Amino acid sequence: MEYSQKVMEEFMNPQNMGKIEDADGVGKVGNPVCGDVMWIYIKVRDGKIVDVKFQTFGCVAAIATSSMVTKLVKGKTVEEALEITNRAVAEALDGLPPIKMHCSLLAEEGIKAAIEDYMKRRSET
Amino acid sequence: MEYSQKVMEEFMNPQNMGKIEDADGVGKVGNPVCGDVMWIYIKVRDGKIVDVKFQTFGCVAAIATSSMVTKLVKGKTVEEALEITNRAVAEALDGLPPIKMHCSLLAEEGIKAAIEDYMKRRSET
Amino acid sequence: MKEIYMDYNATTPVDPGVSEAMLPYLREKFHNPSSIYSGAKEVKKAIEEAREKVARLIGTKPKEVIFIGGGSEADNHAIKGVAFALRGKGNHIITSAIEHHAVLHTCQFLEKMGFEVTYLPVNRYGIVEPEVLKEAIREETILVSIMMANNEIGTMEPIKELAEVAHERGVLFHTDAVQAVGKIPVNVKELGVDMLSLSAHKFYGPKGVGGLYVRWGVKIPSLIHGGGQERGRRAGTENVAGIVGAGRAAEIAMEEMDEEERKIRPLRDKLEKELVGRIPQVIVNGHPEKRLYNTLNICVKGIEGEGMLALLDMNGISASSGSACTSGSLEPSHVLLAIGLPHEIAHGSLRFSLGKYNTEEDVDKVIEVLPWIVERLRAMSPFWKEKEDA
Amino acid sequence: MKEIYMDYNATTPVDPGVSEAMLPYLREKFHNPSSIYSGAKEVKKAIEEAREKVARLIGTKPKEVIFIGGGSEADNHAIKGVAFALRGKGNHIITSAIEHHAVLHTCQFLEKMGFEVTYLPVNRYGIVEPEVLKEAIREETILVSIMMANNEIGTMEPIKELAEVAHERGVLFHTDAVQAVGKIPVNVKELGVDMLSLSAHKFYGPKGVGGLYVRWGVKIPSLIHGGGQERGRRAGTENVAGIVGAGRAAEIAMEEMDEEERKIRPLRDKLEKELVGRIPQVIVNGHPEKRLYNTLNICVKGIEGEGMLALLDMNGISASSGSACTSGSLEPSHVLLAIGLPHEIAHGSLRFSLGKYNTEEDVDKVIEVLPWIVERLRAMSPFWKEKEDA
Ligand SMILES: Cc1ncc(COP(=O)(O)O)c(C=O)c1O
Ligand SMILES: Cc1ncc(COP(=O)(O)O)c(C=O)c1O
Repeated sequence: MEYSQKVMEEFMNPQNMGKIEDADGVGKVGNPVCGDVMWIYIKVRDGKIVDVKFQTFGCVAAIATSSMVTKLVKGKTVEEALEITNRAVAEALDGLPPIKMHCSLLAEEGIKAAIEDYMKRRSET
Repeated sequence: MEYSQKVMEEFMNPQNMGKIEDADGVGKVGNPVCGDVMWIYIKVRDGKIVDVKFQTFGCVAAIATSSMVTKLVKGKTVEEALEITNRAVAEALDGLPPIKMHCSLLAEEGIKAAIEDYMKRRSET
Repeated sequence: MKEIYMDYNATTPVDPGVSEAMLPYLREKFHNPSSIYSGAKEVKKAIEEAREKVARLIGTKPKEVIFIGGGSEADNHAIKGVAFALRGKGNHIITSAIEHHAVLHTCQFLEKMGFEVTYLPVNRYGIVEPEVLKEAIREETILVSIMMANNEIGTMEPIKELAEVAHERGVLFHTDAVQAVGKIPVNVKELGVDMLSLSAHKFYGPKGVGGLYVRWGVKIPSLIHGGGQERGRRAGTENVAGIVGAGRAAEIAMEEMDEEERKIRPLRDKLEKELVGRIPQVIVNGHPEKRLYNTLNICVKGIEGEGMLALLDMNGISASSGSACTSGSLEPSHVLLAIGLPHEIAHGSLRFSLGKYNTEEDVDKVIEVLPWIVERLRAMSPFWKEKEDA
Repeated sequence: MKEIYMDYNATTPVDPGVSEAMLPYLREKFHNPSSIYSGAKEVKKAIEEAREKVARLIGTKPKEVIFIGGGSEADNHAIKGVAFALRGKGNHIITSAIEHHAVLHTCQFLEKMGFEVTYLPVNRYGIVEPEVLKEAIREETILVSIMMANNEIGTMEPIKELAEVAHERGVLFHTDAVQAVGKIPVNVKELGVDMLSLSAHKFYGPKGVGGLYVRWGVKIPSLIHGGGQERGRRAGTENVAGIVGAGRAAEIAMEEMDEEERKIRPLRDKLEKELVGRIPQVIVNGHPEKRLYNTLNICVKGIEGEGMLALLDMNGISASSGSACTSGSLEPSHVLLAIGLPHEIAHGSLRFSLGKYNTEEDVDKVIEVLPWIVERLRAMSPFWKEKEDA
């Protein structure tokens, strides 16, 4: 696997790793059968993502994209976060091998799912 | 081609090479299309082969067997010469590669043809 | 950082004796062995000597050994060869679900060509049971191909029994012995197989050179047509240096095999015992005894293989994984699935395969490093927390 | 006695730069390029660099080059690949009567499989005329395979024109350029071919490594199925040292090609002129101009080739012959028969193929020795005397 140095650095020193016990939204994407599962937790205050964490079962790319996407959305508004694409995640990592692009998609989907969950909970209360 | 040393020696120093102008019998065997032609000349006195020569177009084995067969029959009676087999020629050369055994057969046939020619001429006169 | 190489089932460095033997055949003794001048005869002789050595390693006569461009080519040659030779007789081929891709993909290609293929299941240890084979043989079966030792989990198949079952029904038997030859004693006559594949780079020989044993009397067409090399059974100017290297490697394997096993088995056993002892929730794959003495394949629950490999690599340790992520497909190892592991566990596999240059320090380093790696990755895993919570 | 090697069309010694480049990939850099640890990545990179070098040598992009186990395998892969891929479209293949056996025997195998093959005749110089090809193409034609330069007589075919003729009818075009690549400039894009075979050991690279150019978009199945190496187009652990050697050889060929031609052509020309001048009844085979600059093929009337070769060998000169007797068949070279020579003359052929290590002294030695050899053998020949008598 030819990973960029950025990917390897991110994998070695992942940020925002772990769980938020009292999260406002949780996104659970991926499938253990396929070898990639990402859980994204967000904490939202005044429409802003003030905290975000991930738990990931998956390859080097899955862990690196998890870390990167949490870094990218932290501090952003929910609307801004929704605009983050998988390409943006991959670019922030100096690219991904073609067969690993699905990991960046998972990261995008993870954030979206977490925000959706947050929206849903808010509309319910 | 894995030739025995004997074959190579015989090829390098062939005996009885050439033509007998006033031969008593000539045997012409082989086919230029197949790459092997042997002409054997004999001179017979009192039922004995007193001289024998060959002309050969062919490979190393063809030349070596030509030389060897002439050495084997020289001095022999016609009857003795007729008993020389291709195996005997091959053995005298310490063997031939399997795909070259036909050369020894040619040598046997060459002598036989020369003797036949001699017999025929004699019966005609 | 000194590399700790534990991927000998993937490939091996050539033995110094092998490279030494090869070198002259690149430069001075470069002649085409088919030529008739003196230089060429020497080269031809070197090939025949190498053939004798390889033949000796597998207990047969040189004329039953073909040199060929690697283990995969040997498998393709044997299987496609029988398929084409016997297609008038039948169109059914039997193999196992845990074969190397060189066998599996060849069979899949033949399926496209109209052949039927049965992929025999294996038990939880990866063993093909002779009864299962017996049931699968039909009137139209023309070939059974079962590997001798599995490359991922090391399980060794009961080849002698399986070959007997095939022969009772008059069916030819091929074995892919690429992982066995050079590591353990192999004797084609005792095994009773009709064809056997081997590959030099798995036993300290060069890459790109394989051997195929074809029992005298078995007539199969060439896979690569052309000149009359290898008695017309594998065309192409011979990879002379490679073949000479394979011969030398075979010779060295004969000499060192016992000693290697004596040295490597305890190292592998220590590695296994310590990793299982130190890391919770680890499964050892393959048969507990009928397993190559150098191979340890484990599944570490809750995490995926590639991350472990990457972190091992950063610690100078080279190992492998049947993980999907290292191969670019989403499916984990077909071998691990075939022995009944669920996908999510199969994704967490690691293979350590040891060789003659490993030391006890190497093993100790892995024992020291891997538990920490696993802990680190499990800390990120949603499944692991889940488990602890539960 | 120092050997005078004049059989460079048969094979070449590796250039010292090539063996030097190869060595590290036998021992230290032995890793399996498919693995994911650091050591393996370096090896992978070395393969890709070699691919770039080979691609550059034939004027194309690396992704269109497959490494493969030799020139014969490349020919088999291309021809069988197209046959299987397009068998739904048609079953007719066109080649020439003077191809290498790697092409001819592959075609004969395909005939047994139900394909029809046309073997185009050549003119007296060994040239396949584009008009003759045009006439032969049918609705069902799926492939034309014509060699770029003939190995025996050196004649160079009008590949660009022939490929155009094929393409006008929408037929794929393959060329066996094993004797051309490394000796003369080859540019697949200018030639317009769809596939091209090459072999490293013909240009100072190692034996057992070939290359196949497959134009992007041409989809043919693998000949050797298995792992995903070479983007799934040639399975099997890569012959890394061999591939690296092939790359280095390609690089050296690019650098030295012009100089080599400048050096070798005059030597070949001198050899030709002097032999023809000194030996009565000698025919030069192949095209007078459209011929590889290193190749001289002659027929010496009245005698057979093997004897000449044996006597040359005793004088330290290594050459070859299309003579039946060196190949074990009774038929002389199919190439010489195809250019219209009668059997008995074709049996008397000799090929001198020169290379970069030949000197003028080498040529002088042959010029000195061969007339004497011919005289000696003619003295024994029934045909020669016959001629003199007449
Ligand atoms: C024209 C031609 N094609 C194909 C080949 C086969 O190449 P290899 O010997 O590398 O298989 C050769 C040489 O042997 C050749 O001269
Ligand atoms: C069991 C088995 N069969 C076949 C092969 C293929 O051998 P090679 O890589 O030499 O083509 C391998 C190794 O890659 C193997 O482990």
